[in-house]
Amino acid sequence: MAEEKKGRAVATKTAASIPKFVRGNLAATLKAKEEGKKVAYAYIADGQDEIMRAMDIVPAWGESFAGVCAAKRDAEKYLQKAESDNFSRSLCTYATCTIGFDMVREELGGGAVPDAPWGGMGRPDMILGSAQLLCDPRFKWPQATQHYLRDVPVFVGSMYYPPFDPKMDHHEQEKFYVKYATEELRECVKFCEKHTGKKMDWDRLAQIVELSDRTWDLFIDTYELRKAFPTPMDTGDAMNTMVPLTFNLGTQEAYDFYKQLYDELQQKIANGEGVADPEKYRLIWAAGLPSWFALGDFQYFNSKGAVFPVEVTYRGCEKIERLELPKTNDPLEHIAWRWVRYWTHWYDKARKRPGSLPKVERIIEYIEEYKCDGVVFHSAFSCRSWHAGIIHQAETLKKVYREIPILILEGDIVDISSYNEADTHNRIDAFIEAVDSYKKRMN
Amino acid sequence: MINYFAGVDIGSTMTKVVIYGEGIRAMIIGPTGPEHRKLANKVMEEALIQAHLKFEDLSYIIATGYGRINVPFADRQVTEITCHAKGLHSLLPTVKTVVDIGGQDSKGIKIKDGRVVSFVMNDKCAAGTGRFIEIMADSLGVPLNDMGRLSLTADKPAMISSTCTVFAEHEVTNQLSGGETLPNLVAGIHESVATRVASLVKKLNIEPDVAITGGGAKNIGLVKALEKKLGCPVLIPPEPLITGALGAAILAKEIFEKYTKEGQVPERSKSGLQEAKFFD
Amino acid sequence: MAELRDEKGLAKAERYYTDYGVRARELKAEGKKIIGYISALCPVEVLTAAGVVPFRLKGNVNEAITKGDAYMETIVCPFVRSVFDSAIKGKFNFIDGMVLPHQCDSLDRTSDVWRDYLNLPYFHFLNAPHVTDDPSIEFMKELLKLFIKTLEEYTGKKITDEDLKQAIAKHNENRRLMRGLYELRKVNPPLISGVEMIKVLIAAMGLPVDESNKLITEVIDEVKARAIPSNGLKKRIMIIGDQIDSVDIMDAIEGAGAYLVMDDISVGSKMYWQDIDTDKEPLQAIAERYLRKLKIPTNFVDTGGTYEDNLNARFGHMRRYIEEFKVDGAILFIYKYCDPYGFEVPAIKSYIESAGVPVLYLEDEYSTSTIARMKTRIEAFLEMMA
Amino acid sequence: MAFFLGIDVGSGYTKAVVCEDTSLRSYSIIPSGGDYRKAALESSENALKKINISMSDISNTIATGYGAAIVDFARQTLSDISCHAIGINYLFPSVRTVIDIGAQYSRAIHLDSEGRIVNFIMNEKCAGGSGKFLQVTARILQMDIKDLGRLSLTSEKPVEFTTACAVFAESEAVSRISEGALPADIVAGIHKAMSSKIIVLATRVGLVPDYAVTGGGAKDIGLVRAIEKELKTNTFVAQEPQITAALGAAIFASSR
Ligand SMILES: Nc1ncnc2c1ncn2[C@@H]1O[C@H](COP(=O)(O)OP(=O)(O)O)[C@@H](O)[C@H]1O
Ligand SMILES: Nc1ncnc2c1ncn2[C@@H]1O[C@H](COP(=O)(O)OP(=O)(O)O)[C@@H](O)[C@H]1O
Ligand code: SF4
Ligand code: SF4
Ligand code: SF4
Repeated sequence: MAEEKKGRAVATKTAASIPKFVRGNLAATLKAKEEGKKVAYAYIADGQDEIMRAMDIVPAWGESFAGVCAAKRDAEKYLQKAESDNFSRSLCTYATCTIGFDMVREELGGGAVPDAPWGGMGRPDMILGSAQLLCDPRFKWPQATQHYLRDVPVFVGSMYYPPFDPKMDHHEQEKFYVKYATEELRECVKFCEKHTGKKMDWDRLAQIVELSDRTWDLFIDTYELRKAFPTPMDTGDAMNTMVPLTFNLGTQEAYDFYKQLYDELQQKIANGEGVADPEKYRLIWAAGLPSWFALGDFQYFNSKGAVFPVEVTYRGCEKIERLELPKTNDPLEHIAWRWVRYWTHWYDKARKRPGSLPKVERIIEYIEEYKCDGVVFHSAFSCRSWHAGIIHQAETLKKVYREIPILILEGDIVDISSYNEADTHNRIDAFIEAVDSYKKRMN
Repeated sequence: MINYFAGVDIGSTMTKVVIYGEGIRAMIIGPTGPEHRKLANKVMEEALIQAHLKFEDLSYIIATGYGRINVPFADRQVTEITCHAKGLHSLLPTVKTVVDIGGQDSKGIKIKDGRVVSFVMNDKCAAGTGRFIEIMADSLGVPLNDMGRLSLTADKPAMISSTCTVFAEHEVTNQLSGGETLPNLVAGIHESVATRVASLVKKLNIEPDVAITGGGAKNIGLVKALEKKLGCPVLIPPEPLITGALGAAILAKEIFEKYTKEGQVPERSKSGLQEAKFFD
Repeated sequence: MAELRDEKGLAKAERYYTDYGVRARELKAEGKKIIGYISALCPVEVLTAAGVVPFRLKGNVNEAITKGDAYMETIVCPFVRSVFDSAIKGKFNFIDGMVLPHQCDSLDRTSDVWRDYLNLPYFHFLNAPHVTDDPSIEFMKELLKLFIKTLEEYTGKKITDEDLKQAIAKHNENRRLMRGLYELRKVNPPLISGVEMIKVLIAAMGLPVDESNKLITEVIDEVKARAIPSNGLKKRIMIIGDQIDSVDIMDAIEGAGAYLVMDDISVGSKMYWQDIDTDKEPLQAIAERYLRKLKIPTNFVDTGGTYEDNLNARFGHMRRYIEEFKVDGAILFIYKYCDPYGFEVPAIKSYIESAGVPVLYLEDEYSTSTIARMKTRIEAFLEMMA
Repeated sequence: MAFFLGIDVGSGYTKAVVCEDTSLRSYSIIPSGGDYRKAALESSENALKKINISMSDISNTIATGYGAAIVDFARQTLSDISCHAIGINYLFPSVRTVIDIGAQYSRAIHLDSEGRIVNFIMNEKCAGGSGKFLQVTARILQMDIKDLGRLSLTSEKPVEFTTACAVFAESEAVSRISEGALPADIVAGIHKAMSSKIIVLATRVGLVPDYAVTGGGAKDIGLVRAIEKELKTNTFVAQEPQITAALGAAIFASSR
């Protein structure tokens, strides 16, 4: 079944170096043993990146590995393996794919798995989960993994942000949310100290946090270059270029990567180089993880003259100054504030527009700033976290903003079994026609 | 004196009756009509004729299958899962995993010493069932009987991307007009069903020997495709359609004998073989 | 309704079950505020202390989800979709407000949908944590304070510590009584059937706590008066899952020839097994009960010890039920698209099986449309155990 | 004076429409079968023959629908969503929501006052609730599909269907019949089940009146009434609703 689909040809040179990053991350988990380092199963956007980096813990990202399996169209064997022990197909397929892989690796004695995509992941020494945001699998998945890796200790921390309520001021609440998140991060440090036998070097942590802040800023500066006409890079590439921010936060490599990307985009803008020729329609990818096995669909959009100068997905950061973070000398408290504000800094805006939602405000702002003519959502059936509530976002957008064309594609992140290319292309065709008539109407 | 027992399997597509004395005395297979009860009578009558017996000669009758509650003359109802396991075990005692592909559902059953230890059933979707193949055969104009043979001559099974039976039907006819060969399409159809069935039964930790029963086992192309997907050889009982009915009959015998051993008489159904009335 | 006034115990429960919400509607007419809630994670004590009527929302397994699907994705668990569908169709038009605790993604990610489309005068999303360590308890207390504040603003009435203590006492009494009723399932055959039991459970969750206490007391008296039956021959089954709140599946189990003697479901024992400590400060005690004592898969438990220890901490109560209620087989019934329960299936299954009790795992819709297939599986399971 | 041809190759039926400038002159509907190209040719020829013209008289041809890509004699293809929009706007300019019930797909399209698409939505991976149900029902009841609608209107107690699968609806209907359910109640039950699925789509594009029902399903008066009941308002249905997209294609052809 491992019929390898040709990955999407990336538009930028810098994005072409991403496979190296991903391979490097996987290889690091396999090499860690030799280097005397500990490997931790980790989950993105849990706020624990810098802690791991500061303690030389090598993160092993199931979300990345499962994405690789999906992109190589080689996930089915692991999904089936998990299913053979009664994990339902409706559960997060990042999780079930990775658990299936864990099961296979355990059967082989815990070492390397010969036919695993890109060598697979190394056996972890610990699992660092996180409860509440962003999703249930972030704490149920570690627990479920322990069923197969019984000796591996599990930590589950907790990172919360205040829920949006149009009638309630969230600023009051932020304080106790941050306090809680800080304490939970401290628990994480304690757990890591216990299982690595090392003490946290707090100065080093502070430096790494500072580096991440700069990476956040640089990332946004780089991505905002995409406002140019024609846009020098679209979401098809962004699904690759998100890797350093998402999986390598707190490393110099990540920072350098965006520096390089920044330079390249500037160059392309100077040359007037775009993604589609000519660029006829600008779309926003307004929510949803992509179907990793069908990234080629972005090219299909491009072939119709449609580009995505902006996406919400994997834009997991913001310019630090826009977050107005309170001063603190505690790097953990800083992470906590940064994390909470990342979510809540849209709230005041959303409250000002009756009936709106923070997620919708964000989409509106991007539509305006990146001059978009249409909105695409992807609804992946196995992940409720990002994909339940999309209908409501779309409805709200239409209600509080304007009747802009919206396409909701349905699929999955890893499970290819319900994907149909012809069908998807048909839908895209019809949507582009709708965008076309919208543009005519707006002029 | 020999005691005779009957098993009646009212499937979604086929109705099967087996009469069992010392060995199989009769087996009849007929299509399931909407009026289960009437049909059960008819098939039973035929079976009695074949066995040269009268209804009164039957000591105990078990009904199974999807329409099992619609057999008024049966003395007991037992699910097809138990009956398939029982029937199969009597025919192929080494089998530990049974795949049953019927008209409306597919199942995987694990057995140990002739008893069910675990099982899985498919969802309420026609994909991955015998019905899928029937519909495809119909729209390709290939007799169901020929599907298996035809697919064995395929050089490269066609890829059928729709799971939905309705969508797949169109996909198949399109591919046919697009020049895809009939054998490749039929093989593709079998692969599609085999993939679904395999992922269903893989939920049970498959242990050899593996056997296939139900109407799907009549289709050699499907069996081959399934072997490929499961990665192991699959045994086929001599008449796979009757496995459930046979299991029911054997179970009837066992129950009857258990009672008589304890000096008791099992309770029997009061309804004779008269035709049931529907629209009064 | 004069002719109904004499109705007692099971008959009353039957009516409250069949016409779910009938009593809440009457109370509403009397001027009471009715606050709907979802999940066993909602601290009903706080609602009682606020002087409003807590009313647990349920879906309708007999009705296809139609209207709700226009607002909510089908990747949300079918139970939540069904409740929302009922709500948007106006089946709960007597509720004044709603509390949605953060149990799982299906609830969390749809909280805006509930708030914006039902448009109730009162709506609160209780952002309960999943982790249960000390900082989490402190955090939960902050959330409870916020919850209380919103209720006070809504009702215009202060909630004092004394109010909370009284409410705690009443709900502890409610739990004690219900456990007493469960006791009557221990004999063989049980004095009360699983079908009757679920009706009582549903009826009870739609009543103010005092009325619920009275109802349970009546049922206990009625059931206790039944003749002690002769020795039962059927298998004794326990059902495990989240909100299984209709008789249909219970009926399917008992109809297939088994006794349903115990449950670990969120309208059943999960609600009634753990009391709130009365010797602690009320908020602390409430936080501890809902985070640490409540046995739901969204409360993360890790003992820091071995995996076996963790399993005992998570599922040990089920083994105790198996012993106390002499359970022969367990049915694990999980709704599709439910991550919290779904990820536990292998662990629960092997844990229970290692106690020598077979487990039937069913993953299905929240709908009677699949009941025939369920029955076949349940019957086969019983045949398997025979 | 010029002739324009619009061809809608649907998954169930192929429809050809000939317009003289922007007036409808003739049309033809034939089952698509397996060979879309053949169906497109045949239906076009049928339609041309009716008004005694030939392919060479056609100034422009636009193909649409599921099999549009195979129609090599068309100058251009346009998605059936757009064609429906054009067709409906031509027929009923006040319509803002189009509900199209085809053989496999149902969709809802929201139009602006100039008939341009604002948004659309269609059923995804499962044919549950599609026009296929009607075909299945007609076959089981051994009736002509044309007569389902009227029969349905006589029902007093529609059967509740428990399956959403277009394939198993057949066996469910069969067993309901054997339990004594009246054919009228079966059909009405199918209509009810379909309409509640369709309303979800319509709600999601916004429920803006006026409404039109198109596609082959719109020929079924029982289904249309069931939809109207859910919408609580009347809908526009063209005399021949099945050709809406083909008509739209022909009109579009005339504008090029
Ligand atoms: N001769 C045959 N060749 C191929 N397939 C067959 C044959 N006979 C029956 N089948 C298949 O078997 C199915 C019926 O199998 P059966 O086990 O009787 O199902 P059920 O018990 O649901 O009626 C039909 O759907 C058909 O696909
Ligand atoms: N005379 C009729 N009465 C009722 N329904 C009909 C009639 N003719 C066709 N249909 C329905 O219309 C469907 C086909 O509609 P159509 O719009 O042509 O679909 P498609 O474009 O997908 O081929 C059929 O599946 C059938 O359900
Ligand atoms: S956010 Fe979604 S995809 Fe990611 S781990 Fe959670 S459920 Fe899985
Ligand atoms: S069944 Fe699962 S997903 Fe649904 S409400 Fe309960 S915990 Fe949440
Ligand atoms: S996908 Fe197709 S076969 Fe499956 S339930 Fe839906 S209509 Fe039936």
